[in-house]
Amino acid sequence: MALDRLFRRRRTRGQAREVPELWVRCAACEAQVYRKDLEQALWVCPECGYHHRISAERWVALLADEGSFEPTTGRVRPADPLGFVDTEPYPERLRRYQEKTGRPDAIHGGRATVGGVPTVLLVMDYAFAGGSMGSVVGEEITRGAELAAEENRALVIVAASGGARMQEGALSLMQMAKTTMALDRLFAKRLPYVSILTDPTTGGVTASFATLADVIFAEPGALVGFAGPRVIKQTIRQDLPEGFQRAEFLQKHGLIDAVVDRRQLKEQLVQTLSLLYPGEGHGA
Amino acid sequence: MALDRLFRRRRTRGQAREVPELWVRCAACEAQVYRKDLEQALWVCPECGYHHRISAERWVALLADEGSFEPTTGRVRPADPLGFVDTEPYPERLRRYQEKTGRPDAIHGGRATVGGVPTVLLVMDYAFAGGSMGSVVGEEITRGAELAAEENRALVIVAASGGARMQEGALSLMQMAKTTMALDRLFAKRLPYVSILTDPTTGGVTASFATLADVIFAEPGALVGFAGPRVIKQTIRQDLPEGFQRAEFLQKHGLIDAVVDRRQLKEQLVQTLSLLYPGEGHGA
Amino acid sequence: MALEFERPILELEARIQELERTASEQGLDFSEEIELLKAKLDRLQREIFGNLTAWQRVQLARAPGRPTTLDVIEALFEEFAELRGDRAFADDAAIVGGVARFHGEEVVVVGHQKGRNTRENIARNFGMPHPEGYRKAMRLMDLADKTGRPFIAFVDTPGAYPGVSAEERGQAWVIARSIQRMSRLKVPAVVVILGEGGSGGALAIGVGNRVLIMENAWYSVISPESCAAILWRDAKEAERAAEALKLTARDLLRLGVVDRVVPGPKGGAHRNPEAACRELDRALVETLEDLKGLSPEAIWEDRYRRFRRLGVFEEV
Amino acid sequence: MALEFERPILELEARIQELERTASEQGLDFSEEIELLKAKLDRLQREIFGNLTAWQRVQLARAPGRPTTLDVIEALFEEFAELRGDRAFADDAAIVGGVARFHGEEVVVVGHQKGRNTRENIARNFGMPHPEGYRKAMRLMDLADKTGRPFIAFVDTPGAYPGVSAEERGQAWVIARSIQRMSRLKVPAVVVILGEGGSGGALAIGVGNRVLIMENAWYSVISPESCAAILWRDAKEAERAAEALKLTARDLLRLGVVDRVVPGPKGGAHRNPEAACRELDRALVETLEDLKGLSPEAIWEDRYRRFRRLGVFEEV
Ligand SMILES: [Zn+2]
Ligand SMILES: [Zn+2]
Repeated sequence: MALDRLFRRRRTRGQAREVPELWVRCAACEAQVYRKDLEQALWVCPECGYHHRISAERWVALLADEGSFEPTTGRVRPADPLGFVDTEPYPERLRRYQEKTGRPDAIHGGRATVGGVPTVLLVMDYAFAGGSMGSVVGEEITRGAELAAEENRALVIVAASGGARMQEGALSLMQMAKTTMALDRLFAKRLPYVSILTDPTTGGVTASFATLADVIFAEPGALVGFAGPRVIKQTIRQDLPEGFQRAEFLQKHGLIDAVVDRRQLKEQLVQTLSLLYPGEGHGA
Repeated sequence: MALDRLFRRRRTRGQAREVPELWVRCAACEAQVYRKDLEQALWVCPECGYHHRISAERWVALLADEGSFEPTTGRVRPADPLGFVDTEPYPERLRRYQEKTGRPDAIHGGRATVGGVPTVLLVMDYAFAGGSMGSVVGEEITRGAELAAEENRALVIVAASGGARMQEGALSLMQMAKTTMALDRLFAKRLPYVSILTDPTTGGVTASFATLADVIFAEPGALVGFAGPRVIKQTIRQDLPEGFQRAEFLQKHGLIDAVVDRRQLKEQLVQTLSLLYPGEGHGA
Repeated sequence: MALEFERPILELEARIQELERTASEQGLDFSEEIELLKAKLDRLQREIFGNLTAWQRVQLARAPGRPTTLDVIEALFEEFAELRGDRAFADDAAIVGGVARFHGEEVVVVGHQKGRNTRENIARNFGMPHPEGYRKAMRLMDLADKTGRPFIAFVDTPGAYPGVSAEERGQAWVIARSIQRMSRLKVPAVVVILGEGGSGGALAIGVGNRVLIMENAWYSVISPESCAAILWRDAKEAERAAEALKLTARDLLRLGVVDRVVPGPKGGAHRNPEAACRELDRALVETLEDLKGLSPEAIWEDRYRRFRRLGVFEEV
Repeated sequence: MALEFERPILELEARIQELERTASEQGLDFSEEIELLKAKLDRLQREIFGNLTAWQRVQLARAPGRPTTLDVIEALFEEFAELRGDRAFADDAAIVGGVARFHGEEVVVVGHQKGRNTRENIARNFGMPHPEGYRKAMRLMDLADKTGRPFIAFVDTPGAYPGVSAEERGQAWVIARSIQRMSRLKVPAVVVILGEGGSGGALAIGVGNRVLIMENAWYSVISPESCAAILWRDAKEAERAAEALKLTARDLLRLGVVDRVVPGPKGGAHRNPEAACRELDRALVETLEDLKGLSPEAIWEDRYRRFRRLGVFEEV
């Protein structure tokens, strides 16, 4: 597949390099693309189909019905329970990410309707510490599921994560159990949960709430797995197979329901939610 | 493994050829074995370990505590719902098998205690139409499960079957659903069910009650599968892998709990039942 | 692609068409001749399709053009979102399923899927599932229970795949578990035998509160060919085996194995899939209506009783 | 096989033994010297084991001779019937389990299993499970619920296997499902971190109503080596990472991640596994006693609440 060749050449960051003003260079094929065209194509390269990473706000704009979004995240802020210091103290790191992204931690979301279906929409922000899950992300996912259960809403989570947040140690690990258990509050009310896996989603997020959805979509080419490719390469001491852990590979291995082009994603999400959402009277 | 080489040479019938009087020839290694030794070894060849097929009565004697067995099967007799005729009419076939085995159909069993645990013990009889499951076998298995549920007994089934009984058409197929569903009456009362797979167990029996037990044992070398080896060979048009569908293969593939030598079987069954049986007060 | 026994009909149809074309091209009046031929066609059709042998029906059940699960889903359901994969090993294209809307009501649907041509058939393994296909089906049963939606299963398989890979991954085990899982559904389950109902691989998704069968579909403990190979040691005796196995819709209705036969169009569903689908639509609506309002426990008990009574024997 | 930091102790022990042997062989009286040395040994032990660094504890957790799951089962349980296989794909030797009797009461037990030597370790993949191992664990959880027996899990893994085969078969998916399945248990679940508690591969069987940890065991979101490789770009900084991660028993108790530390014998469990098992036995009995009499719903709710409150953050 052409896409596969491109992924190899892709720059690590995954975000299109923004050449001043009108033109943008595709992070995969390096084509110069007219900025407005790229935006219109939802940051999918019109030349090669590469799905550029987009901000959490853009995800909300893409999926929520216009004017329906009402944020609920942002009040929970990270602490430093371990007094963690590596090359810099954890609170310093946090401050930098907070300044860069304008939010307290790696998650953004709230109430919305999606194709008219009442939803709690949560988006992980890879720009914040690689979308890593610590106490705040865990708590927000948990509250999101609880809110959905309480208000009879569907749950939609856009995942992007390098895994658990090391700087909060075992507390980060515990978020895997906490978020998983919170989903049962939702399921007990027969409310649907759709997960959208974007590039990359690995580690503790993949091994908890992100893969427990009723329906799992993944973006084309998204890398999704438990262990990261580097760790695996170290373990098996040989090159990884072509396309390994990519969305298309996942589908072949029965792990996701569909690889969905971002330009068709809203439509497909709306159809799925409308078929799964219990509607009036059922949810209670 | 030495056993594997032997199975290939094994005669189809699987029963030791009885040389008049004192000596018996092993069906696998063809060694002349002193009859009493073979009997003492529960018809496991002392030379090569081959497990000879034994009669349903011998199975009962082997597993039930002495004097505890009280038969419940035998009152249900086969009919000919399809008016089936192949090279001979189905009722003729039945009559021959009934004369040969002294029972109405391919199953024998009843109440027993096994290591003191109240049990319903059912044994399929391969000598009766290849242990095929028609309406009678299905009904007896179903009643056995129901009886166990009613009287708070464990269920133990010794399986041996070429599959469903063709001569009763789709009614035979339906026994797979019927027997499967009957197990839930047992499970609802937390009563344990142990399945013992003997050579051969294939087709509809394997694809229903025989593999739905809490614990599955298989005899060494027993061939167990869905499709028979001949059918598979025809499909894939190549030779089957060494040891394919044998008990040891099944264990490697996670399909059974243990390959158990017949000489240790009662002991292991008793331990398993005693650990799983709810005992007084729990079962109700 | 015509079946042997439908050749006379197709030839007569061709002759009528030719005559009509000639008439219209040359401005001649062949109406009398055409009427006569049409009457003859009607007689011929009734004669052939009124006296189909079991073996002919088996051939009709396998005929290309007969509606497959996806054809039926497309024809009957307003919406369908396909869900894929067993979440463990692979996506088996021999079984399809998902959530759908049927006459305004959401349902969960699953079915064996054959290809409509050779290329598709290879991709779909001729509708013969591996264990992962049944795990996909079980996942959909879980979803039906979770969402409280009726479960509809379309059966159309020569049988579960009898291969090394399937045996290695526990084909018998997974069929048993699928039967068990389906029998435990707390929502109404309706099964439709669309074409071929081959043995355990069919029954794995066949444990319905009601089991419908399309005209000329078959459902059996073993395929006629395999049965013949075993009993007569000759697969060519399949015709005899088909007769003996009592695998036709009417036979199965009499035996209580199915609850309703969905009538098919004149000439077979493969010649007029639309008409076949219309009849199925009606039957499905009525069957689901029948099961409405039953409590989860009543649904479960109903299914248990349906299968509990199957079997014919004498009691001493 | 001695660990670096326990060398001085072992040397001193050897000297005492030698002296005792000489005394007995030659009929001399060294009792005074021996007493002195023993006092010194005691001081040394207290000094070293009273001030273990996190990294030293990690080494102790991995030390050969430390009781594995099967060692513990053998030591603590009157009977044990091992059950094998995931009923779908393989039997994973990196996870063992079955039904057992503990102080007269039947329980279901599962645990990661490391080898006790290189050959065993290869067979058991160094205690790093594949998806089939977690499916085996889930099967045992089903059995615990079905039989109403308490569920006991022993955690001792560097982590789930990070290999191509495991990823292909959905390692992340199965860990998520195992966490979910365990969280849904309607019977008391007690977890014991025996040695290494490596990340999601540990947590997959770690969702207990109560989580105990053996002295000098560790439990962390990532191994010190991997953490060091990422944060300091040098696996040799593992010592610093071990400190920073707060992965020791006392740290975890303070964070609420574990509920009880099972004290270990002087010199570490690998030097005296019997003593370690005795302490564990007592702790397990008390913990199970604690959970007795709770209804299935209360058990479930108790576990939910235990995990719901984990996490440290500020609220604006
Ligand atoms: Zn591009
Ligand atoms: Zn022999």
